[in-house]
Amino acid sequence: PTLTSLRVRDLEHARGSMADDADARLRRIERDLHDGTQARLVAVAMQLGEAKEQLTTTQTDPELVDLVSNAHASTKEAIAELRELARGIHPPALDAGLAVALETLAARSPLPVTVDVDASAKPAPAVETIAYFCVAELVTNAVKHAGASGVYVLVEQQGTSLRLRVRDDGRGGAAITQPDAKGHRSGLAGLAERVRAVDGTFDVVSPAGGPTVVTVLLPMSVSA
Amino acid sequence: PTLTSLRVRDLEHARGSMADDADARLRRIERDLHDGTQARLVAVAMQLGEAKEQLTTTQTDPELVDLVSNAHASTKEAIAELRELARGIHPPALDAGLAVALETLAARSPLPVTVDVDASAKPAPAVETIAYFCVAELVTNAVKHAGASGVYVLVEQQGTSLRLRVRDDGRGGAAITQPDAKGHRSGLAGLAERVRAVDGTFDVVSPAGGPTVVTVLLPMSVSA
Amino acid sequence: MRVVIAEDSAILRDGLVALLARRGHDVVAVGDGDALVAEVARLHEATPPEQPDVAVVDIRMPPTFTDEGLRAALMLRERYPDVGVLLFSQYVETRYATELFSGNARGAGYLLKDRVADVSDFIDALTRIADGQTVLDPEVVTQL
Ligand SMILES: Nc1ncnc2c1ncn2[C@@H]1O[C@H](COP(=O)(O)OP(=O)(O)OP(=O)(O)O)[C@@H](O)[C@H]1O
Ligand SMILES: Nc1ncnc2c1ncn2[C@@H]1O[C@H](COP(=O)(O)OP(=O)(O)OP(=O)(O)O)[C@@H](O)[C@H]1O
Ligand SMILES: [K+]
Ligand SMILES: [Mg+2]
Ligand SMILES: [Mg+2]
Ligand SMILES: [Mg+2]
Repeated sequence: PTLTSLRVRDLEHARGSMADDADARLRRIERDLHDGTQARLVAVAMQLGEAKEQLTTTQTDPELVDLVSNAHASTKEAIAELRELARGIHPPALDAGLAVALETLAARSPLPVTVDVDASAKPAPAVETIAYFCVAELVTNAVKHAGASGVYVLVEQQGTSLRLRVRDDGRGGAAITQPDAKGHRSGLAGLAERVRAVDGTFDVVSPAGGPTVVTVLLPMSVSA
Repeated sequence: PTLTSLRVRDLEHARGSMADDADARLRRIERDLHDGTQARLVAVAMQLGEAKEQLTTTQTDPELVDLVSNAHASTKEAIAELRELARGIHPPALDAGLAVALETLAARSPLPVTVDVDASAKPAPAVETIAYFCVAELVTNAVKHAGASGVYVLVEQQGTSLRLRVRDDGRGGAAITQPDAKGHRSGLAGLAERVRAVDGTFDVVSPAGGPTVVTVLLPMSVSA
Repeated sequence: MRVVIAEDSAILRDGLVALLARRGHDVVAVGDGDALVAEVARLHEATPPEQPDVAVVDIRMPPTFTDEGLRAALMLRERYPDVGVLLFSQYVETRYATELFSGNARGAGYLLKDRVADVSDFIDALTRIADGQTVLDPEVVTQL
């Protein structure tokens, strides 16, 4: 092997371990938040709910009732907010596999989303994560921009690749936009970059009038 | 350029964008926790502190006092726990630069740690993060394993590299151990891998009887 | 006491205002470091002057979310040495504590935000800072 081909091997290895590490770290953060802070806050909310009930039946000092009610409400908000934040870090449903995670995503979406996942495809965890966030952004785009009546998501293995196709029957016009002056990439541009960084391909077909079809190919594993 | 050298360029770019993205994501998570959940919890703790004081002066129902006191205590624990968790995700002091972050780290350490950072060296954020976590693990090791009386940390620029040296006057015997059966890497092995993944070098000199000197070279930036 | 609060988190700012107002203190609140310096200047120039007794200053605030609160606090210490300053942070950053106390520690304090959970102790600390005493969070003490 030449020096350059050794360099290629090293870089592929480095890239794989970086992708796996980053994925593992995010999973661990989600787990820690779930088992630690979220659990504690649920206990606090329960205690405050109880205190509130006792206060409203037995007590008349309105300032005290207010303090406890506000604390109760803020705790519940903190729990909801933390749950959303944790989901953005790593969707817990992914631990049960891509199919479960995508079905959960579909169920939460305001549009009807049909999900069809080939259950025999078993991509590496870091690849499942990328696939999940691709579908999440594409479904969000369909909701925000397409005026679509439905979204269709297909995930299947194709040789050594995982193939995602997300289709909506909306107005079309999706395009990968350039990063802005501050280098901030929009949703599609960020996905395309993230997919290409693992040797995947990201293809958008979205003529005026629609439909919009985005096809993503990912390797089954990033580690060399 | 040959196909292979183009491949090298692409891989270097992919690796750089992956490292920067992962770093930016962790910074954003810490910021979101800080501005969101942590702030909300401090507000809850404040309200419960008020309620508790009012209850203990005006009220005698011990069950109610208990409920509010417990909620108050749990909220304070949740705040402390979340602070530690957030620090592990991304030390906020790093936003003010490596020197500030390392001084804070040194001050928190149970051993005397002397930190000497060349303030003119301005590595990229993702490199500062790697450097920070290297020093953190090496100082922790000195505390846990070395029986040292002090640690000396030097950070300086050397050409296009950032050079870290962490030295303790303890018993020596530090070694990079192989990953265990489950592929879990210990502290030093994990650092060495992370440093090599960005073309850095990680060098441990730790004869029996000491001293232990770990020298790390990192590129000033990972982006190609 | 007359208290000026600089805190960018609305939920904390409102909570602090309510807490202090409930106990009869006079409170104004702003959301960043420049606004803090401007507000203290305005209070000084009012007729009659309404010099604040103490400022409660968050460290990480817009625009850079690093140390703007510390910068503003140091500026207050220089221009209005009679105004007490409490730096108020979610983390203990040793360099910041050292910078605040360097030179003159009279009427200066550094507390973790958690401490507001023990309300009377917190108000007591504020009063002491307003009286020219120095207040240090136990966690800062361990570190210095
Ligand atoms: N499914 C779609 N149907 C119609 N237009 C779309 C669709 N998806 C994206 N677009 C168009 O392409 C543009 C770029 O999409 P992209 O996801 O990159 O950015 P965004 O959704 O506007 O912002 P962000 O994703 O950063 O929140 C959108 O602003 C929208 O005009
Ligand atoms: N500064 C040091 N002085 C003496 N021995 C050390 C020092 N650092 C590491 N060692 C030895 O090298 C071993 C490997 O260190 P490493 O950091 O990889 O693992 P660890 O600290 O035992 O576990 P972990 O870092 O995963 O919590 C340690 O178990 C210890 O025996
Ligand atoms: K120390
Ligand atoms: Mg979008
Ligand atoms: Mg270790
Ligand atoms: Mg702030």
